Amino acid sequence: MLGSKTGSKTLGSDSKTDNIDNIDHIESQDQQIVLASDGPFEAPAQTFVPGPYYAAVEEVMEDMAATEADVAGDYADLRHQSFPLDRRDFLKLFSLSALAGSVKACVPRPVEHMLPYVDQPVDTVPGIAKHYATTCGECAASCGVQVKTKDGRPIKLEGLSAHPVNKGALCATGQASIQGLYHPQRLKHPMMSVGARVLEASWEDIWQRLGDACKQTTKIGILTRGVTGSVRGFYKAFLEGLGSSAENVYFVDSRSLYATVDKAHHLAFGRTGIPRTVLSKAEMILGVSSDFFETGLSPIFDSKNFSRGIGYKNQGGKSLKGRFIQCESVMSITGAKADKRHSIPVGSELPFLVLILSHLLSRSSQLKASSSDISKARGVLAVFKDQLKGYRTLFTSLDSGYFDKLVGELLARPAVIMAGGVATCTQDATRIQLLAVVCNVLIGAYESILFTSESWMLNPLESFAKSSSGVENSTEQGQQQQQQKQQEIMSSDMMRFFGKASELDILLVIDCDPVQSIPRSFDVSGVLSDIETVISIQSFPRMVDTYADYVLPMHHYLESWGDSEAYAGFIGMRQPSVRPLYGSFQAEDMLLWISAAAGRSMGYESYRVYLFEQWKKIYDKLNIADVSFSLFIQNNLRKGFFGVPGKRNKAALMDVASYFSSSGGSGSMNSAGINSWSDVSGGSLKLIAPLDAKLADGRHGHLPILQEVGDAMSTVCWDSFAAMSPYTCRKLGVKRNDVIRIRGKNGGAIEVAVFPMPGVAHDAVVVSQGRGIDDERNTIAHGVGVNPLDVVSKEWDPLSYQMVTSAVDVKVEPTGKRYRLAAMQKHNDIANRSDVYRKVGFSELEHKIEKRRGHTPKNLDDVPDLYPSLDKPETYMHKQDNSSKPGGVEPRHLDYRWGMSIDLDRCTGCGACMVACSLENNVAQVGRDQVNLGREMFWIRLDRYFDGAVDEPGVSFQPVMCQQCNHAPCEAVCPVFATTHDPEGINAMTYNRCVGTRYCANACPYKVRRFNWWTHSFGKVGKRLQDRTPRALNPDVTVRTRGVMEKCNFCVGRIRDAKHRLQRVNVEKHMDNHRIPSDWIKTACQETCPSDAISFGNLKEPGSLVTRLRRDERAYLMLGGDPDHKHYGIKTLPNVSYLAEVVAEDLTDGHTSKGEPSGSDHG
Amino acid sequence: MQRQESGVLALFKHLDEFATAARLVQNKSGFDGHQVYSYASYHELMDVAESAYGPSPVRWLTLMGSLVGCSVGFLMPTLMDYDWPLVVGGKTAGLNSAIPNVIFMFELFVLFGALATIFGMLWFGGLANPRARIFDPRLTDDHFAIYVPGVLMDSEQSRYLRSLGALELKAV
Amino acid sequence: MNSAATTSPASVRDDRWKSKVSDVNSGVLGGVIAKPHPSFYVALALAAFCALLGGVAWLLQIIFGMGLSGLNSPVYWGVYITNFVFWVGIGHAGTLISAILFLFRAKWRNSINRSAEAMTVFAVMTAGLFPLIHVGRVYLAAYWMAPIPNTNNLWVNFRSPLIWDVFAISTYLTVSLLFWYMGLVPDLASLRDRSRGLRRFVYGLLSFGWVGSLKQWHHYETGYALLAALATPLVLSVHSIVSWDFAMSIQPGWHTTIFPPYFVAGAILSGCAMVYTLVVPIRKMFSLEHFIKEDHLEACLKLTLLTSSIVAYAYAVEFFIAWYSGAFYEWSIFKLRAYGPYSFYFWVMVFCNCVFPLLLWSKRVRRHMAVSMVICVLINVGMWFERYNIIISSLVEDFIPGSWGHYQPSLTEIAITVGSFGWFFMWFLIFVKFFPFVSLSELKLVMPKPLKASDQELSAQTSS
Amino acid sequence: MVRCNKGRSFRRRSFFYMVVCGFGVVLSISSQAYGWWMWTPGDTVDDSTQNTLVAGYMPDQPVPFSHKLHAGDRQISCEYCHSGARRSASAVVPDLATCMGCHQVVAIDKEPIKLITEKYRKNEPLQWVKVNDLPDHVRFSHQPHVLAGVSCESCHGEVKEMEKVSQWAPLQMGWCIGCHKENNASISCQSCHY
Repeated sequence: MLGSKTGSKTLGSDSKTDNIDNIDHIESQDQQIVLASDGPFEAPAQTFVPGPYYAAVEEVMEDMAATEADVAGDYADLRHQSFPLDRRDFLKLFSLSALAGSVKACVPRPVEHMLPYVDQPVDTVPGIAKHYATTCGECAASCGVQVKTKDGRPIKLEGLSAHPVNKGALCATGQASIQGLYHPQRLKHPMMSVGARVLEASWEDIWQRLGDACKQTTKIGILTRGVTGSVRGFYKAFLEGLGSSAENVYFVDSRSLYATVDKAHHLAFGRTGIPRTVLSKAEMILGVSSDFFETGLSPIFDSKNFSRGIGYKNQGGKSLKGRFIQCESVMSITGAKADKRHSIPVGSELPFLVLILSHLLSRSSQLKASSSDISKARGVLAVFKDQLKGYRTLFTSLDSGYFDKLVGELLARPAVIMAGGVATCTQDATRIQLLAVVCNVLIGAYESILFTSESWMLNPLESFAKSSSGVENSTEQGQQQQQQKQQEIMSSDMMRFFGKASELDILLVIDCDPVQSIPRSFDVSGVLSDIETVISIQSFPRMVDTYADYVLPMHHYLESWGDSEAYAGFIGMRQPSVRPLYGSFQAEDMLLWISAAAGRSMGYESYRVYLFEQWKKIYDKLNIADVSFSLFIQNNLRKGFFGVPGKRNKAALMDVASYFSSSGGSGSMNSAGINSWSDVSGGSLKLIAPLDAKLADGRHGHLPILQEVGDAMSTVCWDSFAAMSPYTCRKLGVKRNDVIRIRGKNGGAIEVAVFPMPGVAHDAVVVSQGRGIDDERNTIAHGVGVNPLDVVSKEWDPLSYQMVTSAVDVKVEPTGKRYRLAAMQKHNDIANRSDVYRKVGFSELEHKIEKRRGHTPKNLDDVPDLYPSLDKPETYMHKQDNSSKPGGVEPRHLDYRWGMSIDLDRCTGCGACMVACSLENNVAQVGRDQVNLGREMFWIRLDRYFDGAVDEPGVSFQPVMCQQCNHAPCEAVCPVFATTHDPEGINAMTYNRCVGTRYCANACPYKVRRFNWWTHSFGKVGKRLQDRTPRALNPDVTVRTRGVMEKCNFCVGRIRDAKHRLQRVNVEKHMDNHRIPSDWIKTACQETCPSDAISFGNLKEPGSLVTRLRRDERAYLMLGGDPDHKHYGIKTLPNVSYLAEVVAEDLTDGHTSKGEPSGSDHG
Repeated sequence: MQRQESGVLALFKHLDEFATAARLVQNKSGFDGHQVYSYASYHELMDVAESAYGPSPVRWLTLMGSLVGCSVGFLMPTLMDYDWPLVVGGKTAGLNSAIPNVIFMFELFVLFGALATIFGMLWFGGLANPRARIFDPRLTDDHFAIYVPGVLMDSEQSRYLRSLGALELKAV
Repeated sequence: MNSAATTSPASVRDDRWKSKVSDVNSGVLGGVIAKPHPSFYVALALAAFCALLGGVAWLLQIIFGMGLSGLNSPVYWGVYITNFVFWVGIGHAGTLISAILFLFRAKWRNSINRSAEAMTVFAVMTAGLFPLIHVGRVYLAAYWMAPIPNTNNLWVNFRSPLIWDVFAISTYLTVSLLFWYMGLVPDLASLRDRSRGLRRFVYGLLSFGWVGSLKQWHHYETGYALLAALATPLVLSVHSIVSWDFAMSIQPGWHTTIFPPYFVAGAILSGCAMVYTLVVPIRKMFSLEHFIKEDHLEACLKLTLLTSSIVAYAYAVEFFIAWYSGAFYEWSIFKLRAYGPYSFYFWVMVFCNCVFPLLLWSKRVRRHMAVSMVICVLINVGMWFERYNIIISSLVEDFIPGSWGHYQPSLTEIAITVGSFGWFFMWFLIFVKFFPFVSLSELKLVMPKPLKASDQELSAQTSS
Repeated sequence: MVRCNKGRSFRRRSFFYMVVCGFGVVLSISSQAYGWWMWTPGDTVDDSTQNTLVAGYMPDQPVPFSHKLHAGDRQISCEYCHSGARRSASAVVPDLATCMGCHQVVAIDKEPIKLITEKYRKNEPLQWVKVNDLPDHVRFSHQPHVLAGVSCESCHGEVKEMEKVSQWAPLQMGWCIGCHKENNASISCQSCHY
């Protein structure tokens, strides 16, 4: 067994004491990552073949077809909510089926079948999970994913712990992507529109027709989202093979940050490439509307590094804490995490950076840049010398002394300025980046934090029009010469698409939805209608399908081969981990067949062959003689990645002042572009339409868990909302849930309910993208919210030619209507409750640590107890007999007490834990109506509290799951022992014993128990189709029926698996280990946490990380009072402890709370 | 059908006369096996009953039942707890958590006591008798009566009863 | 025998009796239960309809799930538990009136104790339904919440207040049922003797063959007194245990030591008010004015007034302690109760339970049946809202602000609540129709004794 | 004093009390039956209830496989075919290839063997009927039991002597718990339910 071999290795690592800071080493090394067998995956599977081994035949039956009819009328009005049964349901009750269902309980035993393999693969044991390494396909960050499959079905995704990008973590979207695999509404058949009708077609017919079409023309183009890796070359080869040009590949993506940052660096250094940002090396971050935690370039990478660099740490008794100051006009979770967050007017990022630049240059002696760089920076500043004064007036709360202090901080320690994000997609987007580049050069960030010359990030939006060969040719040669030429051919694919695409005869739209993600004013549909043949290759129905002549189902990324090259020279490999579920094909294979049908075969049997050829090239470059290519590939497929880091010379700053000259769309650069307070009261606001942190531009809208997790700041789920400053709301006379109408200059209007969001700039109205999908085939997203892009006019950023979605002038007017937003959290402030969420001042903490030094460390468990026998064996053992056979039986209970520690200083509120937990534990998504009633089912919830001034609030996130109290108030009250205390400290919930008195949930002071108000049907969430079929569920966790309580159980299934593994190791190695090494078990939330905020382990193991964190000076128990002063709160003695957030007190503070902003027309 | 003993039923209407009569016939010869009937438990009559039957043994049954209930109320939770000693809310099983047993002791004390009382009342009252003889419907309305078995209408006993104030004599 | 006793002051009070012992059976039973006023049938039909409505709602809830209620997180208990506590509380007055007042030999009890006992039985029966309505899996609850052997080899959790409840409520239901039925036995014999045919057979069966022999009365009286003695502590224990459902959890607003006496007082208050509410109309419907006299009803109102003031005191003490203890969470809840989003219910509760009953200090009000009736109905409303207030306002906003919520009863819950009233009244009205509404044998005891002397006196009066 | 016919009234009354007691007995037995027969609730994943988890369930299988012949007479060890028992939750029903390992040469002329040979050629799995079926809320794993030395027979009975396999143990929770208590194995609820 593979497991046992590696198991013994990890046993040894047990003795290694972990440092808090090298959490990197706590990685599960025992993944049975097995090479995907090549055979079956490429075989076209016309019909779904049941997986190899199922406990019941029902598990593989497609029972969704019956329910699809029920979906038509979708969106229930809330007025019926008090009686959540509509007429149809009511009639259903009296139908025979309901009656049959109610008496079904009395029918005799159902016959269950077993389907063994015909020929069981050698490395497969039914019931034991197999893991595949692959690369996430949801965004260009390309995190490594470990797919846990059981009986041939992927059941859970985890981050690859050895992967350098995500280091074991995965974001909410990555976690949720497995729901996309099983989604019942995935495209299953090729469709073809003949006249006005859409027909199901046979594949042969499709190839025939497409081949014929391609024979007739060479004007063939591909529209796709931003990608890296071999597929770029493949697209090029495909088009060139058909006689078209590589320039007809259009990479269009809503994540335009790649393009703007790339462009800025191109302009600044004369070469493309996005710097790899290693925040762990920074001690000071100035964020200017940055959103690196949620929609940035590589959110997980940044979160991991942020928590190590900026997060509080105690190294050798010395406290360290970086600083993060953010100025932004939206309220992002990145801003929420900032030590100090300032709200600045919409579109004032550039002025802000100009002021930073001017203050930086005033300290020229301290600058960490060469004199030529400084002089170029002076050149930039010179452009703004007239406006400088006006800029200062924009920031009423930040005086020049503040800027000076800020700059002082930037220069005093390793610092970086993170600028721009989805909220700065203005006409200045690239200039902001460019200015940030200049500032970063001045503060020396390119020396230590931003890496452009080794393993830099590649731009997935890099146009083929720019450089002749996408990936390889990132070298310096020829860049200078080409620069002028590139300017002429308009470097943005986006702009080129609108300029030239209508000339095409055939357009393949692959895995993207321009209709949803590009503002209507750009008239994508017009462009698509002009093209004779539009082929939409999607894995999920997209709005673009309406305009397509052919809709071809493609694989989910978990079914595909592929690779990515997020960082230069670093190849993340993608391999299928499941036999295709529906009649879909790999998109690239389809291109191969199209070209073959057109008589111009590319010469590859499949894309996999092409891919292996590309990998072979890299292998050849590596020059490894003693490893054969097949072995090389096998080994690396297990790992999930390979490559040699790209390296190039450093480049010097070029003269960039000219790009700031006022010509060309620099209207918002002066203060006249900023809406004044009186404009605001007239309803003139600026719309910011950022990408949604979870749904992006709507690409992930069909994933119910992402819809359900909702927005972290507002906790609103399943809806769009307009976030506005409470003061602005007051000015406009609207309250929460009031519907406003937002009118754009282009004549479009949307109606959306208001959520007064503290911290949003006074002149901003923020509506996230990703909703308003008007496609009935996508029942999860259909009718959810509105698309703010409807009011966005056709505007470009004049440097990178990306569309403008921020700081759009709009008129806002109340409609008088009301609409109830489904917010999970009804209350926003902490109501002066000091032992719920704790913050501790940095110096106060140091003082406390100093005071404690030499004394016994903090002990949260030292609580007087009426029942001192709790820890004794006879309390739990039926008979007092511990002479168990060595190794023979399971490890003994009393060797464990499971505990968890949550570092509030690290939690960013990204919500990945909620998604991971829900998917691991088969937690149901309930839909908007039920959330509105307060019936969400999350086992781990994210409480969000605002504090401080309404216009510049502090925001705190607190993940709350079952605290696993040792004196659990919930246990004692259960009349039937459905919840009892496990000898290992876990509060065990036995679903099948539960009768649903709900007393435990009442008694729980943390309110973490969740009740199954309904049997959450397998195919639906509310009335929307969903993928809770048994095959999409985790087979290791019981699915709860209605009337049963459920809650977090510390992923006890994983604990049990580890125990069984230890037992196997003990038996096979004749050992007698009693304790599971702590790195064998990771809870789902812990494993996926991008900022390592959650630690889990055995509290009885003195050296374990969680034990030490429980004794940390910052540790406290929720509602646990102050044990140091013999005050024990409600004395529930949780096994979950929290680490207080550390507040850096010596922060530059130029701000005073001011209530209503100055310049108010109240005088 | 069981053999019904014939006898004489003397009906009274006034409590004072009847109470005296009941007391007088109590120890008088020739009235063996007589029964006294009333429609309500007047004190005067209860005093007669007290002297005739002595204190009711129902009390002892009640006590027994209650004591049994009390001990069951203690033993049941304790033994059941030890059968599978589960820890809930930091409270270990069995005697460690015996305080709530008081509740069961009390409740079962009352319950078993009440059941025993009812049982005793029925048992000693000869009740749950589906073939009880109903001499006269007025007996449960507003008439008292003394029934003397094995006596004829024109016997000495009848005359004696009439002398005690019986308003009506009936052969039954 | 002891004629001095019969001319005691009690007989002076008895002057008000216009009827004699011999009128009782014919007056109450008539031709086997007097023909009621037509309004009775209207009331019965209405009650049955409501019960049916509630039954359908419950069935729906069983089929579709608890989601049909308005319950949510954090308000896991709502109207159902409110109803449970309310009905258990209603049940209390019956036992109080029949058992405790029996031991205290309060004579006014004898005319209304039967109705109070019946009310107890039906109220507890209704209350007993609510835990079943309330649980998520009723089909398992009934089985697993009793300590009977099962395939899991797992017993119940004797440390759980809900199990205490199971024992307390089932004991209470059994004992009050026995007590009520025991009192019925002689009256059933009366009914048997007045009826013919099938009725006679059924009543005969139900009366256990009671003949009224002195021996039977002897054991009966002893047993009755013992049962009264056993039932007396139940009056205090049942609602104490129900209150521990709340007091034993650490929820602020619930975790209070005053709860047991506070709940018991509240229960008696609501029970007395309910007795009054029930007896007054039925007394009219069945023309029982001669037997249930105004004195008796007034005594009931006095008891109501007493318990109302106890309850008012409990409210005040609760608030005082919440403030005085310095318990932050507790005090927050209490502020919320009075001023928060659920304050309406709080003030309804205060006014109905503490303010309006003050009118009963006036004898004129007590004697004015319509006004008293309104007050009693208001007390019932107030007591229902007291439980609602205790349950909901403590749950909506407890420790962690992040999990605060709101609650609004759903139509299902309202239908089931209405249904419970229908269910209760339906049984009560059926009982009234088929069983004697006043205890015949006990009523006769408090009426003028049928003495020879008084009889002659009476005949002399009538002849003159 | 007061005469009463003790014998007769005693009989009458005892009849009444016997009826009452009989009613109580019937009630408790039927509640027991309710528990044993109707409700071993498994209404979890597929909403199906595993009502008749009683010993003796002996369904027909697609192939009349005789454990008596294989495990008894021929003495093939259990884990030869059920190879997962030692390392997986599932004991594993053997793949057809395992059957074919022998039956390419052994007894190839018999009807059932022809059937499985045919199936094997067509790459079709056999659809066995599950005999020992636990409710979906029980997370049973073979591995810890086998490794702790629990013999197969202690739960599956003398399969070696079964021509046609039937359920031997009641597989009720109480039965599991009894063994766990005896052997000092974990009786924490979470050992099997989560």
